[in-house]
Amino acid sequence: MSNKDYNDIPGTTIFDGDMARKGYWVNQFCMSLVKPDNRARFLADEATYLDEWQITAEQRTAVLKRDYNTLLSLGGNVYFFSKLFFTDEKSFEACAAQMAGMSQPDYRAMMINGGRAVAGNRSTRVEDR
Amino acid sequence: MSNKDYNDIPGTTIFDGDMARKGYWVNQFCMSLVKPDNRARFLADEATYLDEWQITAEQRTAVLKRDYNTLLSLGGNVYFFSKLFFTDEKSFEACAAQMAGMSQPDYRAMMINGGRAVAGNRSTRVEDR
Amino acid sequence: MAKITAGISTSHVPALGVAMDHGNTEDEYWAPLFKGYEHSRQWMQENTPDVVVLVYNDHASAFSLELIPTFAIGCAEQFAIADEGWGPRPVPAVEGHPELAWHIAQSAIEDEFDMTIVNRMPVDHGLTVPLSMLFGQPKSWPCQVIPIAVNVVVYPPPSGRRCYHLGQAIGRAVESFAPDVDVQVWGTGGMSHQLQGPRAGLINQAFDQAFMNDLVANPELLMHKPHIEYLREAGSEGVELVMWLIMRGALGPHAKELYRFYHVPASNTAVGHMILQSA
Amino acid sequence: MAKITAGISTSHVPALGVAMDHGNTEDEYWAPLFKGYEHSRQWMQENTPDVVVLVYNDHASAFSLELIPTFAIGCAEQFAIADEGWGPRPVPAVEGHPELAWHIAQSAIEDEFDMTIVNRMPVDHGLTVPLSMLFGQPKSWPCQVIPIAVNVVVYPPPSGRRCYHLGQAIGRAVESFAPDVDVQVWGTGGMSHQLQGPRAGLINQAFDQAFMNDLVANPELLMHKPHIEYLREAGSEGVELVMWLIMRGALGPHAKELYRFYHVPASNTAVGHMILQSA
Ligand SMILES: [Fe+3]
Ligand SMILES: [Fe+3]
Repeated sequence: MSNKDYNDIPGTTIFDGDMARKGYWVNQFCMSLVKPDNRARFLADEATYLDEWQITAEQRTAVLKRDYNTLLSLGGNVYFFSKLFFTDEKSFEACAAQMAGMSQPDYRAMMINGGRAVAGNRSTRVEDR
Repeated sequence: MSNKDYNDIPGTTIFDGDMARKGYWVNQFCMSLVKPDNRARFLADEATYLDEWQITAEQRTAVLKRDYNTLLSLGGNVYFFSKLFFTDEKSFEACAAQMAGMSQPDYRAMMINGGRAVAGNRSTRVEDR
Repeated sequence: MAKITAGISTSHVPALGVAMDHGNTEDEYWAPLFKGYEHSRQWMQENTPDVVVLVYNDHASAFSLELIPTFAIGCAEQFAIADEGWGPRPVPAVEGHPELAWHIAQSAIEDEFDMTIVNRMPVDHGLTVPLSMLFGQPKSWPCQVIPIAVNVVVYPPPSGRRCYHLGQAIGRAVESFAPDVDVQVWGTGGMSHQLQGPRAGLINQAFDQAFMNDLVANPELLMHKPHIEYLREAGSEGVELVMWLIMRGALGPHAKELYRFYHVPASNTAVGHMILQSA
Repeated sequence: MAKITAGISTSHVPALGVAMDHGNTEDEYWAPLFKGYEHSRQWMQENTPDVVVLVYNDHASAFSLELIPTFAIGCAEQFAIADEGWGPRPVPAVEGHPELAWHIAQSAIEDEFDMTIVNRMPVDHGLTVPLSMLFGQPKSWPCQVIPIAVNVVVYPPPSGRRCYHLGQAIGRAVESFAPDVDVQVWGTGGMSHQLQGPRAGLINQAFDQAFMNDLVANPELLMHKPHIEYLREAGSEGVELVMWLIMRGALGPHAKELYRFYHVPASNTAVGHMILQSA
């Protein structure tokens, strides 16, 4: 898709049509975890459950490793893979900290102190930093 | 809903929000007949199949009698209840003829001769007839 | 750059599909009708597009009363053939063009059309009958298809004006798509017909011919035709004609007519078909 | 005649629902935040509407990638509570107002908004957390709710301008509904936050405060804020704020601010909440 004026935002993936196409099945897999039976089946045998979905080897590895930043680059969307956080009984805060590359206490401290500043985080273009 | 400028068209029911609310479940029942298993179950025992749907006694009778004009007045929509025509292996033409109150040969003859004329069929208001 | 090379309109009467699927097209009843599409099948062979943006309406096949989108655009790789109550039609599955479809969806949303993006949508006679009428019975369809499903089942359908403007937005979207793709836009449904109630069988040939004339020369006039006029003059199902305005809008302000065919009846319906190009 | 008596905006952070459902609202972390809603709970008791038109977004609960409506209006009698991956929240089911909902749907479509009408839509934290924050933990919700789900998950969401105009259309629709019904419009989501990637945790208090100021006094200015500005300045999920513009549009050109509360953080998010009335 043309005119991606958002591609210079650091550490941020915009879930547009290209990403939605790339991540279609991995997101549909995540969505399936809103059913308790599916959560139980997945937790009992992740590999077998994943065999039912047309996902790539890279997406599969990222799911098994709960490597959310990689999953983002492979078309995963945070609202979809949050079903995986909750299936793991992890909080959104814990998983956000992980994506931010921080311990959960450090991340929480940053948030209590007003969150990540926007200054320096607007663009990867030199003139905007 | 206000401003129904279409309520004077003779022999015609416009499937608006009011009708869609009234006919919700009877239309959803009809829609279920797009699955072969459901068609078979329905044909084997219509009464039991209908018990599964929250339809009114009047709607139930209209379905059992294939009384399509009554079904229209009870919120049925022709695209939904056409699934019932096809389940019965009837054609759309046969069922249209029935709603028109004509034999199928007479209806077909009318159509071959150019169809029902619009003159006299525009409005039930006297000045438009 | 992608380009819209033609606009096609055609009725999508289910009985036409049944006649083809059962090999009845040379029966006395059907022969004159199918003869009227012979020229177009030939023309389509010489002018096969890469992609058809096919505007149609779902007839309680993909969408029940659970969910009724005004405009749904199909962005999937493939669309299955719907079972409408007598088993799916024996025609090939429909291949989509996800890249162009998503591009049109994004562009139309940015143009303030409130599209529903859909990735799973079994397609019914509204979409497959036009393909059959124009391509015959190939093993696979000769082009990709982007389905745009318009609600005309639950009142109110989108206005003619809204449809015409959506066509213009589709035109802008296609013209901003970088790959060289030959695109046709098809508008289907109509012409005058009523399928329900004691007034079933209504046909209005004068209305239909005037509509086709105006579609070529006065689309801005058609854009303002209120729904009540379709319902009253062209039958309760005649309102499907607003979908032809999407096709017409995509062609730009001036169009020329390459072909026209009109026939009464096909089952309960008047059949109209046109080939148009931007002029 | 029906009348819009107030507009409410509030963040809909899932952790707020969890805190209430687990009785943690008096913990040191949560107490200041819930204290900020005490005035509003009191105000809501004195100003309970008959119906809330509740603008929110579905977070991959009712809608997967199979189907993504830009604007979906819930016309059902009742909406179930969604299971988002840890079982449904222990809150009452949501009762709809089908008659007013269908009226708004018809009116908005006639006003050229391409609504998706939906009759089956489990509602997630986006809708239930605002109800909990403003009504507490009653056995049943004290009013009926018409959910309007806006796509902000798949890019592009509708523009701020489109959202503001939809609010105006909702205003016209409510005012043309004959029964005497007291209606509030709620806009939810935001404020600044980013839930994903290395930039997760972004908060922009200056942006949020300016947004609330402009929402009251300069909505026409906000209407033209491009998506890129939300994404860059307020985090990738900050774009949810376009939903506040639907509420604001419904109030008419001039509004007065009855209450404002702002707090950082709730889990990953800045929380903002306002009570507005037409002026
Ligand atoms: Fe049709
Ligand atoms: Fe949200």
